[in-house]
Amino acid sequence: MINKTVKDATEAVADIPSGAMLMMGGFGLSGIPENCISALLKRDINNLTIVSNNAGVDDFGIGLLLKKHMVKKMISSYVGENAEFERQLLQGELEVELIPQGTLAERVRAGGAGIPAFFTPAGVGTEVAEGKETREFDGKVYLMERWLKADFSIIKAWKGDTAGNLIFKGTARNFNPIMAPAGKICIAEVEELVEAGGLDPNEIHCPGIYVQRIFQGKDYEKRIEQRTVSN
Amino acid sequence: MINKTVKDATEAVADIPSGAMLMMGGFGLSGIPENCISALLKRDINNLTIVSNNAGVDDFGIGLLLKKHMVKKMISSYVGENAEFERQLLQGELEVELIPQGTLAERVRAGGAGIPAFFTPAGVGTEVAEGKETREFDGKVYLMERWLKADFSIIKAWKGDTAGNLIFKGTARNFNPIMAPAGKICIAEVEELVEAGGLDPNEIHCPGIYVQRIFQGKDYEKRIEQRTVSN
Amino acid sequence: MLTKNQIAQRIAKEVKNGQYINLGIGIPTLVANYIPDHLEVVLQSENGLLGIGPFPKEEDIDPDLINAGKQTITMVKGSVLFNSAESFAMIRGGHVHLTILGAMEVSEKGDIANWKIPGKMVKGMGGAMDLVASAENIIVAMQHCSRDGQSKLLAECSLPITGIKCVKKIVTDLAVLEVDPELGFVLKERAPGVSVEEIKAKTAGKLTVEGEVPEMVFE
Amino acid sequence: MLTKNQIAQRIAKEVKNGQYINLGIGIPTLVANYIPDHLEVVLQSENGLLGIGPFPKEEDIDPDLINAGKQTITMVKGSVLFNSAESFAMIRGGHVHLTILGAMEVSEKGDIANWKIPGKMVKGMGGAMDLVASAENIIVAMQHCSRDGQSKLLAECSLPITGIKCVKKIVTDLAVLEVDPELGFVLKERAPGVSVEEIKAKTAGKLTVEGEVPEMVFE
Repeated sequence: MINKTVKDATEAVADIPSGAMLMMGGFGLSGIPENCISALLKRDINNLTIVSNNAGVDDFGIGLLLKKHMVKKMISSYVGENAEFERQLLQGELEVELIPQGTLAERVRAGGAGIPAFFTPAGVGTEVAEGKETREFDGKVYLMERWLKADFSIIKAWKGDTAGNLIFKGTARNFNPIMAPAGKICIAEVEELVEAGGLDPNEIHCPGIYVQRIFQGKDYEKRIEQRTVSN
Repeated sequence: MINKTVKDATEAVADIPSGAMLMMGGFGLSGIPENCISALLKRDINNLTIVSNNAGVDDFGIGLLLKKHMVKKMISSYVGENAEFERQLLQGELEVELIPQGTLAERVRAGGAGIPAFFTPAGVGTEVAEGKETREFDGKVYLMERWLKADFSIIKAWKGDTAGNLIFKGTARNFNPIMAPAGKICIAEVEELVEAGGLDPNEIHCPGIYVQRIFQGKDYEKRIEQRTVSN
Repeated sequence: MLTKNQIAQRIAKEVKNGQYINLGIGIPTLVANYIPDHLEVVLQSENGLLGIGPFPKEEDIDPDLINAGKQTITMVKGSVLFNSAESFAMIRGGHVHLTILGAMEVSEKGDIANWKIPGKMVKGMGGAMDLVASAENIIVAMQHCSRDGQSKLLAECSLPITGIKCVKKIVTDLAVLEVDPELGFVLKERAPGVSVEEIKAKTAGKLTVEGEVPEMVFE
Repeated sequence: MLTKNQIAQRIAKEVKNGQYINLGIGIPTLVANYIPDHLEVVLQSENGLLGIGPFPKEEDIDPDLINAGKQTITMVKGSVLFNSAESFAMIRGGHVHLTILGAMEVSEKGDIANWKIPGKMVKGMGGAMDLVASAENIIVAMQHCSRDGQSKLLAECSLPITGIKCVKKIVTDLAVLEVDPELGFVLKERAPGVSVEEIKAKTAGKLTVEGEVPEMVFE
């Protein structure tokens, strides 16, 4: 079986150039590639375009890349609470493109699946539809949306094997498996890396064919945004 | 949790009317809904349109429905070795629509996912493209294909729970999970039915939201088409 | 006038057995507290879970298990996890029966505005545009008027809209209204102690009142 | 002239380390037997498996584990199972690097015909149209001529085509040829004992011969 293992996050992100288009998995701070973000912070690159459902918080996740002015443009569905993000946006230092979450997910899926365009009802009649082709099918109006691809997709899984097969945990799955095939190079960091054959072929969420580099990450903080408990 | 259990195949298929559009899971004879096919054979209905990758063999699978003249039209990618199928086709008793396998899978997926149309490169320049819109994206030509939906999708899984969540085994997965959401009513037969909570939420291949009826099947024959062994 | 909890309580009466439901952030989240125990329903979280359970006990908190509002949650028996494309395939494909969400404005045609205020920082629409374009039944929970007394039930939305002709029913602090393509807002129930006249005065869009309008009843 | 096994053996030389490969039914299936052990490649079965292993021993036969030719198979370490939509997402998305399949006819532009003969029962294209429209590299295994001696390498396909301008290389019982948009069939190697003249005579489409054409070497 093809071995996709690299040593660590530093090696995994070493060749990402300035101006690259990146996809990064995660929903809020859940399931984000913490090790790769740390390694990217040590690289002297900028003008990145990042496709990610959210933009992290001021001092964690993608927020750290924003603070270092490494990001030119964010493509997201919800950019939430992030004061530095807001400051850069208002100052014109940062571009943001907001996309309905389901359209974002489907555009990413289409990018990986070789579907250059598809139709969705989301956003019809809204400013999201501006400049887009609309079309009626069976009496309902839809927008045509294009695929979304990236130079690198950077994702985080729970378990992985050396062949690149991945299993996620809980809702940390989110955008991670669908971003894998949409990047020319997919970098996967995992909490636990096993030999090929160590995962049940029937329980894998993301086939290794989509993953070019894999490594076992460390020191996961897994910060919680809204700690809510019941009594 | 919502309980989707019905008693058996007879109850599950009792209200399928003549002229219905059915999707049936399986690849060759692997992963076909054997119990539902048997129950359908006892119903006095005809003029069915069946979407299925293959058409069974003369004396098993969908071939049995063909033999009883219950089928008006097959929508498939490969209809294989089936003498009765060929006879009916040549006699004009049966219609057949052949669709590239990947286009079939994606049209079914689109039907379940609320995507009325999408673009694919498969079939460009061939007779499959006749009458279809073509369009160039990024220098490559694609065909527009429409979603495919059914009145009933009839599928077979390995394990299921009363909430309709399904797990498949081996390559018997094939079209089964993607047909579930494409049918207005999805009937799932399973080898082993457990209570809701009896399956790991992280290991489910088909979410129960797509399944309206589920029952534990029996007496699976699982006939093999090409028994090949190594020494 | 209804409290936020009473709005949630009234909306809970719209829930039917066997439904898959997506609850938005704010008042809609409170609806879960009022769904009667005898109804079997499943709550969807668009970040990838069917079968949202209660908030966890302190010792059961799992950072890998959150809802769309990024709150730590639990699962119920029969839950299932999936990716974001599958989640919105579920929504777009019409498999989620009922969406309950908040709004800044609703028009008499059923248009909804709830994602953007010009001049203010725009945070994004999240999954709202997908939800309102897809669900067969959409109920809005909102205040009838803004803080400065302006009606939020309008002839046309003044804010950028989230979706067109999608809202079926509205529960405000003053009333329950249905949206009809011909009749506009159709008054179905009044909050206890609120008169039809007050609702008329506070509804800027076309309002239709047919016969006696009953007061809401809370058990 | 090459045997079917020799055609497969020659095609196996085109395989590169780290490739994901889809092998069609017939001669292409035989290619698996000749891939050198030091190359790590993964074979895809479009019915939902990456990592096809050898045929099972009698006692290990599992009816729930078959390849696209409906033969019972096994898995290798690191295999993964998936549904049909995912399988063709993989193919269409260009993740499968190499497709090897049979053909009835190939044109000098790289068009391929391999699914339908007018007047005969049509069995269907299966996954062939998706495969030829998607893979970055497509190699055809075929006989140079039909049984009655007609060339199958033509200016234009006479049979209904499976895909256009997609075949990159052809290995026949007589020769190895590349397809070039300008030069047509470019002769790269001759089967042992087969002359350039014979190949010229048996190739109906445009054939380009540049310099000395080496004989194939089999270890």
